[in-house]
Amino acid sequence: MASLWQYANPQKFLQTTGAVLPVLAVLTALTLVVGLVWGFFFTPDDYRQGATVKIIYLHVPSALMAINAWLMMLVASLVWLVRRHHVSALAARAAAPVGLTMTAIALLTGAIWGQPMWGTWWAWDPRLTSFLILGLFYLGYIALWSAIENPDAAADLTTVLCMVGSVFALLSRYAVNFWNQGLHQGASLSMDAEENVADVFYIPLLVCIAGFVLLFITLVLLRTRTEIRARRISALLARERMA
Amino acid sequence: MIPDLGKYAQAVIGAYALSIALLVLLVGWSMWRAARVRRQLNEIEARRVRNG
Amino acid sequence: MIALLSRDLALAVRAGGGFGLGLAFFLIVTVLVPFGVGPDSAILSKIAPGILWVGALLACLLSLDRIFALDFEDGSLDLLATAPIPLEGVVAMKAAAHWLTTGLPLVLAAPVLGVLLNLAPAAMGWLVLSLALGTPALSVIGAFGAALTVGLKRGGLLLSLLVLPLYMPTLLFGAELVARGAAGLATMVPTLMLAGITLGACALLPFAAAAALRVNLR
Amino acid sequence: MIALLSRDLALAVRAGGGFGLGLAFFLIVTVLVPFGVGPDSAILSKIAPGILWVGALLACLLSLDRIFALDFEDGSLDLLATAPIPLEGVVAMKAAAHWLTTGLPLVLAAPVLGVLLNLAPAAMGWLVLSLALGTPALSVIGAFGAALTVGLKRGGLLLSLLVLPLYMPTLLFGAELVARGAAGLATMVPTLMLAGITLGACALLPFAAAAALRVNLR
Amino acid sequence: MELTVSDLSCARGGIAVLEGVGFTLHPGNALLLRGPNGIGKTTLLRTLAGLQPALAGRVSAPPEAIAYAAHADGLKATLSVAENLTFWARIFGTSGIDAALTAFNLCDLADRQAQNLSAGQKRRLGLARLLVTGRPIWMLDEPTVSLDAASVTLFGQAIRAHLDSGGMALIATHIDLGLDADKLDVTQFRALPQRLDAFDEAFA
Amino acid sequence: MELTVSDLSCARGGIAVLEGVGFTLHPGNALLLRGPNGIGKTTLLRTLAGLQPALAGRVSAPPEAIAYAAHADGLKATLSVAENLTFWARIFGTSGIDAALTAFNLCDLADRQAQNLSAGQKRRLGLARLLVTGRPIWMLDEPTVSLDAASVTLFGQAIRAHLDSGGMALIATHIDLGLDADKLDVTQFRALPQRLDAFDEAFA
Ligand code: HEM
Ligand SMILES: Nc1ncnc2c1ncn2[C@@H]1O[C@H](COP(=O)(O)OP(=O)(O)OP(=O)(O)O)[C@@H](O)[C@H]1O
Ligand SMILES: Nc1ncnc2c1ncn2[C@@H]1O[C@H](COP(=O)(O)OP(=O)(O)OP(=O)(O)O)[C@@H](O)[C@H]1O
Ligand SMILES: [Mg+2]
Ligand SMILES: [Mg+2]
Repeated sequence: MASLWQYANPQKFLQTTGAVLPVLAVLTALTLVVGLVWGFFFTPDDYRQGATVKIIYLHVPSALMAINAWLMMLVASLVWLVRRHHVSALAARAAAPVGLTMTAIALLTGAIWGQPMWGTWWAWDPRLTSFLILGLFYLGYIALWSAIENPDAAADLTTVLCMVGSVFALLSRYAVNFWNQGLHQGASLSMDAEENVADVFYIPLLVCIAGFVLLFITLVLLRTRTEIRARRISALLARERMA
Repeated sequence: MIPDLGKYAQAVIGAYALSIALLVLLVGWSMWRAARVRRQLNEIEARRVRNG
Repeated sequence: MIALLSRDLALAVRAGGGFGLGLAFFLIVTVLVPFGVGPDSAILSKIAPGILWVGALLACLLSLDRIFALDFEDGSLDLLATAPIPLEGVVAMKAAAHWLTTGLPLVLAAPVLGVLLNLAPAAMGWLVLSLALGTPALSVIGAFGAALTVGLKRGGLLLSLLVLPLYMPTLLFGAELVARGAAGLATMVPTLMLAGITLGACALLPFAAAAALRVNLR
Repeated sequence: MIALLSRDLALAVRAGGGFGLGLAFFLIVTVLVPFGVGPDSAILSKIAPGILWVGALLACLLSLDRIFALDFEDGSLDLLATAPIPLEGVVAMKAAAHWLTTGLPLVLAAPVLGVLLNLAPAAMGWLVLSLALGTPALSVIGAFGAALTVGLKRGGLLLSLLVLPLYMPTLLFGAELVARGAAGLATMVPTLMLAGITLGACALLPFAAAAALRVNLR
Repeated sequence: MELTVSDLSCARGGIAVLEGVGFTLHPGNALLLRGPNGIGKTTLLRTLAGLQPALAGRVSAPPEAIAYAAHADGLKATLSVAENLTFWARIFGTSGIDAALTAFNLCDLADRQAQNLSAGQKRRLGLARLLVTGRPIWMLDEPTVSLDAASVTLFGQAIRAHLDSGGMALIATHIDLGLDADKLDVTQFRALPQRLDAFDEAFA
Repeated sequence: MELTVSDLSCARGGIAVLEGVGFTLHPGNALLLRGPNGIGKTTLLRTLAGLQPALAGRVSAPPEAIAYAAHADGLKATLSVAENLTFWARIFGTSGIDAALTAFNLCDLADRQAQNLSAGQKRRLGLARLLVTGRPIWMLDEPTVSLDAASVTLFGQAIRAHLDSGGMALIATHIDLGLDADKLDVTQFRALPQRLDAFDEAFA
């Protein structure tokens, strides 16, 4: 095994992921089903929030993955910028719709949760607001990818957007915090034992988070494979037209 | 079968239904596109082999 | 470099639209809002800072696609890219011209429109300060967005979509600064943040924009 | 005549901007306002009807100059004027296409944006009703303004200024209708007025617009 | 200084158009690029001018030595002839547009707005820009489009003066310019359609 | 039908450019307009095509019989070659763009976006538009700009086919097209600077 970078070779990447993907898919399905079934059927109600607490098993994992997907895109973009490995640019492209879906799930479940808890579907709470902005970033990123025809130019431009966007996303997070102290829960997943929610909620939540992480990885790998093939198709077709 | 969700049944079930629907859509779309692109690529490569 | 700035200003003044459009739009927005919201002056004065900032932002957004598109179409962007001035300088000058023709008129017109919206007199100074501090950032960020989308189809729509989230921090701190000023609260933090955003954007974004332009000219 | 309508719709959907632009702009305005005004949901729900109506109006205003300008520039307006269909019919079809691509999407998107602005749930129905009744008038009035200014330089700016006062009654009654609906007051009068304005505009303005077009084509 | 190009490959839209281009241009000489429509002359000139990266190969002269005149003239319709030229003179840090105006017989038109020029007059203005760049290597893409016979003569004189003062010129053209210069047919460098056998080549 | 122009004056920017232009064009014939840059060829063609009013004089053919091809090609950059042509075919109520594509050797490029064409390919597309108008009188403003020799031949063939089917063509050009057609030097019609003695004449 020469180095990690050899997996940036498209062919090698397809081979390796082709072997890994089925295993990963099964694992993902298992974890997700176990976590969600556990959360939905076998957890008690919260003494204050009643049954709505069950929404947490969707809400928190999707919220975490929405942020992590953007981070992954940032890293992949930087790799493209520095080492010019095409697979990493395509992986960033592949991750964006997954991240957008996660953002949408977090927003929707939050809105549904907010109705009984806060008495409103939507409040301009900092965390909610910054998620809305994150959703806008995803939309812009995806739109830019699909608007540019030359794939290398698209990779370069989206990389610039991703980098600048990350800075501004952080900035808006602080701006939004400063703008409004919100209704939303603070972080309760800290390692600090006293602060944590009870284990009955905590363990299934961890399973769900693991499920979402696995789902994200599986989907990104699958979609990256698709992007690689699509890229080869367009290259071949262009040559055919030339000849 | 479905646990007693009390007065929040609608909200909880709605949240699960919506989220799972979104996830299924995403997974389905990804798999459908993967299959289609794969088929296209195979066709084109086959055409190239035939034409030399 | 100064030559580029003065040419862009001359073009904006002469060629119609570039100069008045942003200002006219700002005026339209602020005149319409009282009609829509109703004449209750307590509410109006409360929402005035936000409306004025949103109006300014929309006025900027509308005029953004002219920053590079015209030069791209008639080929002068190619010539500028091969000229002995750095492309970063070109971007900076273009953004400066945009600010002088769009942002600056907004800053100057804002107090008048503030009166229309019953903005508290105490907030007037803060309004001008916040716009003066914030609009340069709007122009620079806009120039970055315009550089990303120059030469694309559906460029206008895409540009708005790309730039909008980037405008958020500026808008938030700007409106908050006026609101706090009007309420007599401490304004130190938003002022500093606004100035920081503007300085940071002016210092760094021209490089990102120039990189994007190079890719798009390829 | 139907051919003209379907051509315009196809062009709007395909050629970039025409279709999404109005809707995107509406979205942008309504998302920005809370950021500017602040998160206080009591204030937001009070100004929501006005903001939504102003947003819809601005979205229309922005897309107006496309109604005739593109066809004028590429000469197809000349051909249409000499074609065996009345120019009044051309105007009506153009206005209809504008409404279908701009007004109708606004009507459909309004409830979602109403939620973002904390519009009272009771008012949601009234919002949709008022927009459905009012936006056709916006399109027809806009077509009239566009006919007056087609072929002028600085047309966009002039168009906004001309059309703005004509939009006032629609805006006033529209926002009032929603506000009354939200407050549970009688909504009969504004509903009737809005419907009346729309019917009157649709019946009469195409003739005025066709006359203006003939003068401009001379 | 001379311009040496060796083994240059250039691409448009991600597809190689020309491969293995090589030539040398000495001070005082001009080179005419010939070849049918769409063979890649414009692409080659843009690559040499530094507007797009080369796929491979070396160019001895830096883009800063090159003045590029494209198919489009880059004129601003609402600025006058003199204003357009002055702008470029300031950008390139040279002074005095009078020589350029005289060389292309634009003195009478100096105060006319560019939008009120005829096609040939616009082109003359576009060429006059070269004189205010003060750069040694001119790269011209079909410079005589729309020019009448008298203007083509003016152009020939300008080129000769430039070469006599030690400059160089690389000119893509379809018609005979009456210059005694070497000709280079770029058709010989046409890139072969790549086979793309190895999977990874689609990403090159 | 024939095209008779008599005693035509045309103006640009409010100033008479050509005066007393007169000629007759018979079906099956072409006429080449010659003259130096800025003499008013473009102005004359625009006037005949009905794009601007004449100061004086008569034109026998209505603008509906004329297809005009300007210096600019009027292509939509984001539409493909086929889409651009189809659009014009529909506007002019004709059907079938295949003949036009074949005549200008554009079949291979049919799906390419107009912005990805080379200069000569763009021009060919601009000329192909003439074939889908179905109109008898063609007015061409420097049609062979940027075309290589092969494309000029294609253009010549298209013109001859048009003339043979009873069409007419009026072509402004600076270079020799290899067409055997009458030539008309418009320099003879150059408008004299007016005296403007009576005050009211300034308002004519
Ligand atoms: C649209 C609305 C909402 C959005 C976008 C949203 C967003 C988020 C995000 C991003 C997180 C993860 C934060 C982190 O782990 O640091 C989170 C966690 C959480 N949210 Fe929401 N939220 C929304 C509404 C709600 C509502 C209405 C409730 C309940 C009343 C709620 C309860 C929670 C809880 C309990 C957590 C876990 C906090 C933790 O353990 O860190 N959220 N939400
Ligand atoms: N995006 C693209 N994809 C594929 N081919 C392209 C793309 N853009 C341009 N081309 C092709 O690249 C080739 C080179 O074009 P270029 O403009 O360099 O030609 P040229 O020699 O200057 O022709 P002309 O004499 O007509 O100006 C053309 O055949 C063109 O069609
Ligand atoms: N607004 C104006 N005021 C005065 N003169 C003008 C104005 N606009 C154009 N002209 C002049 O009118 C003349 C006729 O221009 P036209 O474009 O018809 O020339 P042309 O014969 O087509 O030249 P070319 O061969 O260069 O295309 C030119 O000399 C031009 O400078
Ligand atoms: Mg070329
Ligand atoms: Mg001409």
